[in-house]
Amino acid sequence: MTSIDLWGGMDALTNWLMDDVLGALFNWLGLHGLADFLMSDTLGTVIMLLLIGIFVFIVGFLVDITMIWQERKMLGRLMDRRGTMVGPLGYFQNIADGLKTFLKETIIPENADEGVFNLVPVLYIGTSVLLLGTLPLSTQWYMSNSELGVLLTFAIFCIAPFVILLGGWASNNKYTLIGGMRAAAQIISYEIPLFLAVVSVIILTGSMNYGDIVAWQQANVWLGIPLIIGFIVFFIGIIAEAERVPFDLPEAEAELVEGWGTEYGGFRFGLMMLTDYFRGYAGCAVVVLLFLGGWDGPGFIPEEIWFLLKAFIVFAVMIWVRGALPRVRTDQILSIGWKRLLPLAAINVFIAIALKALGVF
Amino acid sequence: MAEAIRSNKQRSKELGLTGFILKPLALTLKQTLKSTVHKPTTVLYPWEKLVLPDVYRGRPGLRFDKCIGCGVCMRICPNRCIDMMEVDDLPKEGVETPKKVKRPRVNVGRCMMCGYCAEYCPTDAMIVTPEYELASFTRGALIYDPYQLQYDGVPGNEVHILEVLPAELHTGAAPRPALENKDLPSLEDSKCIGCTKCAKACPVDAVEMKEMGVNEKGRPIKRPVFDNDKCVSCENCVEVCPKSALCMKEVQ
Amino acid sequence: MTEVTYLTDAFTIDQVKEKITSEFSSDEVKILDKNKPRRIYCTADKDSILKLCTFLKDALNFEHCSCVSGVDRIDCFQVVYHITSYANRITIEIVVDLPHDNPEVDSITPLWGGANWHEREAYDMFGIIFKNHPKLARILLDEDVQFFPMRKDFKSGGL
Amino acid sequence: MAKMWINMGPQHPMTHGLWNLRIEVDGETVTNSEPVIGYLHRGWEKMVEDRTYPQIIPMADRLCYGSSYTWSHVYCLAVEDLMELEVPERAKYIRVIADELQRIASHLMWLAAIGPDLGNLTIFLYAMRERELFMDLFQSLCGARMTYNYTRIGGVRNDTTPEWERDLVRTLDFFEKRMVEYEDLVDRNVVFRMRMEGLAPLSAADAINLGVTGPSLRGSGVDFDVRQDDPYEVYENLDWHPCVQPDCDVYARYRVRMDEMRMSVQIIRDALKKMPKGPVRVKPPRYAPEGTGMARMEDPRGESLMYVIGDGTEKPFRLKVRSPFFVTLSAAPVMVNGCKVADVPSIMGMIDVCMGETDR
Repeated sequence: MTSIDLWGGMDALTNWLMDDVLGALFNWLGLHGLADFLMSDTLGTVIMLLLIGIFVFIVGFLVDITMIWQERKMLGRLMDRRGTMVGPLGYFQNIADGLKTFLKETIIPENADEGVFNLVPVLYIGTSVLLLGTLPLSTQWYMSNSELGVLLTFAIFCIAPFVILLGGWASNNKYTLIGGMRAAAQIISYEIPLFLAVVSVIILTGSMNYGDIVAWQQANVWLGIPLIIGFIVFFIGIIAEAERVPFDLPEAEAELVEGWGTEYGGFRFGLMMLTDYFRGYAGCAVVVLLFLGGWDGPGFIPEEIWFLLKAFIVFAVMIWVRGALPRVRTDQILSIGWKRLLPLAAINVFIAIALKALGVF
Repeated sequence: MAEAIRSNKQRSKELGLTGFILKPLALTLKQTLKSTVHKPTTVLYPWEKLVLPDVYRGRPGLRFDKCIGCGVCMRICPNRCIDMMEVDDLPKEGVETPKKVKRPRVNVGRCMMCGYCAEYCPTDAMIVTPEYELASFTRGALIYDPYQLQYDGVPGNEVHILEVLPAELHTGAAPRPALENKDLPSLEDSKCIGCTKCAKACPVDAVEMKEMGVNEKGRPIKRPVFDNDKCVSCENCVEVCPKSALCMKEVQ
Repeated sequence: MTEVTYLTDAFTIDQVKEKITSEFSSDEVKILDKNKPRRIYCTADKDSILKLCTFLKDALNFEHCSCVSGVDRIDCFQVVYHITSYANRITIEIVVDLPHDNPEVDSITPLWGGANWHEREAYDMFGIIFKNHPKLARILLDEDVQFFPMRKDFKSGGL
Repeated sequence: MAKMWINMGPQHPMTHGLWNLRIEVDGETVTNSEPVIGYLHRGWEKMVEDRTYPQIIPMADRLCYGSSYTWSHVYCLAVEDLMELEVPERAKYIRVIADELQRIASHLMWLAAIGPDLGNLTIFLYAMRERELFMDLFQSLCGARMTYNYTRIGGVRNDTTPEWERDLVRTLDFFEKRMVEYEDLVDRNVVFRMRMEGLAPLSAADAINLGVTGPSLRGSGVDFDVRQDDPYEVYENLDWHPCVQPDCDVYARYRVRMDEMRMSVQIIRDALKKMPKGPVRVKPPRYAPEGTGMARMEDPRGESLMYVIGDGTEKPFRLKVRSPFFVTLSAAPVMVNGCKVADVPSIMGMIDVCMGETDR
């Protein structure tokens, strides 16, 4: 099971950078005090963590861009039309669109709540990018490998709906207000079945750390097989969490024009569209980590590639569902969440307990 | 509003097992595979273009030599975007100074491409062309003068209307082109003052002034006589007559 | 919900005509002798139109008001009603003449909701007032427009 | 939450045209609504009084660009009624075939429109792809793709060619197979069904009184179809029956239109078999007699009616157009009040908006 040793590599890089390059330079210049400070361990770890963060974000950003391209291309083929066309296989369309949103003017609607209006994109984009930090790609490639990884991910996931509610209220537009209200209403419906599914995983694997969960799955069986009901409930919950079509009520184009993001223009809107896909990617990553055995796969391919391959396949299923189903109504999503998903999640927990009690795993 | 009771029970029965969401998923998957294996059905417009039938009505086109300048197309155009224009005739060998002729000028910006000018043109000079890419930078450029309007075209571009007279509908008569049962000008003798304006206005010289004896002042009385085969019923004479002595007699 | 077919007791054209002539005197409603399949043509007096319509709706089950059109006949205004009966499969065309200075007639919206917007459009275009119409206001033009465009004296070139 | 008025206004993804549905919203449920029209008013009826009878035909095409053929057809019927002109038999059959082709194309445009209203773009692409087939048929028949200018007073512009009839039969067979695909995508899709069933019930009595006609009326169980109850052209000797759905909700109106597409295919096949040889056009008189002419027709949206008054000249004195959507829209508040904001697009989508004929 080969994998890229991110921490070791970064450690070596910072040491080389700090000691051999800068340290030697300043020693040669005769500024020994500064050189000692540079070569000290504390600054080393800070720089290392910074570099790791940059690397993890760059990989997350590239995967996110590829997912946008995958969605537009696959959705095009699904609807019997050609998807994006700029560049080889249409890959550079996203860059073209990104630049376009650069050049658009960012408008603040008059008598909108200025402060909150400007704060909402920062919070929404910030928390969504924060998600990438909590999700490991392989045993070595991670930002934070905390003991409560799963809990941290879902805590960060749940900040966004409240930010959407704030955004809906701040932009002083009737449509966005309704969009914000829907985001708040929607969160109640699918959060509980989602967490019950996660609980069933933790019951079996015994720990909340992603590394341990995947290790357990490598040792025994992929959790998607015994807990198939939990897998389906979790998948539906994640579609609602990432606000993708069957449940994308806060951003419903047909009746609310653009939902809560109507008043945002220019680069803010571009970044917010990007963030939807960050959340989509994070959702797929969690599904892969908890139910599809994370980076578990035959050895000749590095673990990260296995992980990304599975994430793209899960995202393809999400696109497929988006192509086939229309949007659900607000009261219907509540009824689905409470009447359909919750009982299934409960059954799934019983199965998990039964499996644990009978000592099958 | 009460959810229709029928719908829940009947819906699950109608949907059956494969219903729920499996059928739409199966369909979209089949379509995805089909349009990735062989190309999707969209036509990449600027690079690939649809093949247009000859009958296709794009902008009107003019065959300069066939046109007799009668102005029927100007009168019939619903949007009034055609007007006649004095232009030099096409250069022919043996003629140095081309003479002035009246040819139609079409404001293609206002034209709704209904094909009436081609339909009512007696000499098939106005035809429908399959050209539809008429974008231009200024609105003035959309006004095509007769030279720009020229288009030789294939026989399919001409519009021929075959019709039958109401009287002989049930006699099984073969449909004839519109020109054969055309309305002809008829003269009201009392109003005519013999001013020969209609003879000058007729584009095909189907009107000839004939002396009908002498009036009391000794000057000859002239009355127009119409040659019905040459006439193309373009109503120039009816319009130009100062005393409105002429009117079109309908063929029933 | 069973399928609702409205073919209750269908009348033929002659029965309808003779019922109308028996009910209304000739100066109130006059049936013209122009006859076409499934069509009845008649003219009605200004005051008796509401009575005629209620009679049509209740007694002769004319359920659907197809169209109410205003006409400016230069010397007088006209309102032409086309009323259809699903059961008898007949359409009746009633022409009502109104004086040119104050064109007023009773509205038939209380009978058929379908005529509501037609009457508002006739008011909007010709200025024909329909008495006790639920909301007689302009429908196609702005509220504060003063002229009535479809009148013959309103030149088509604009004001 | 306090009640507030929302403008589902002139520019809105739901309206498919320029009109404004002002709805009063309490939370998510709509308590009151009021349609506002007139944004696309061109003074069509005033323009018509300044043009001769043949010149009005291309203008009648532009009344409702979704189903333009049926409008020029009802205009020609009205003028023929005024002039007492008899149309050759073959022209009647060609007109019926073109009518039903236009009905399928218009219903496909409607099917394409309800997709994005309910949130799924796939149905839009599929329906538009099929509509191209019918537009190609019209293009090879009369030379244009949307506004055909194909009927004339006294018949049709040109005869059908044998190749065209062969293409027509081939297209119909292909279209039948594709209809099964739409049913899979929409009818067998529980989310679509949830969004459409039990919504905006319009009882038969309300529908009749409010003047609603066409598929919306037949969705409420009333068996009224102008082609059957007031047959024009040759609908008597073609074997077909109107499609009626008993329960009065949005799903019933959807079902009626889908069945009507299949019924139109059956009508076209039958008409093609029974079409006689012969002339297709009669020379119309130039001056219409004094008098009135009225014609009614089953437009894809309902009963369309034209009332023309001739005064002996070559221009009509008055031409009144009864547009089916104009009246169905006046019944919109009855349907929309009480439903959710998310339902308004699916209700409005189901009555097939066309603003050209409403505002004239």
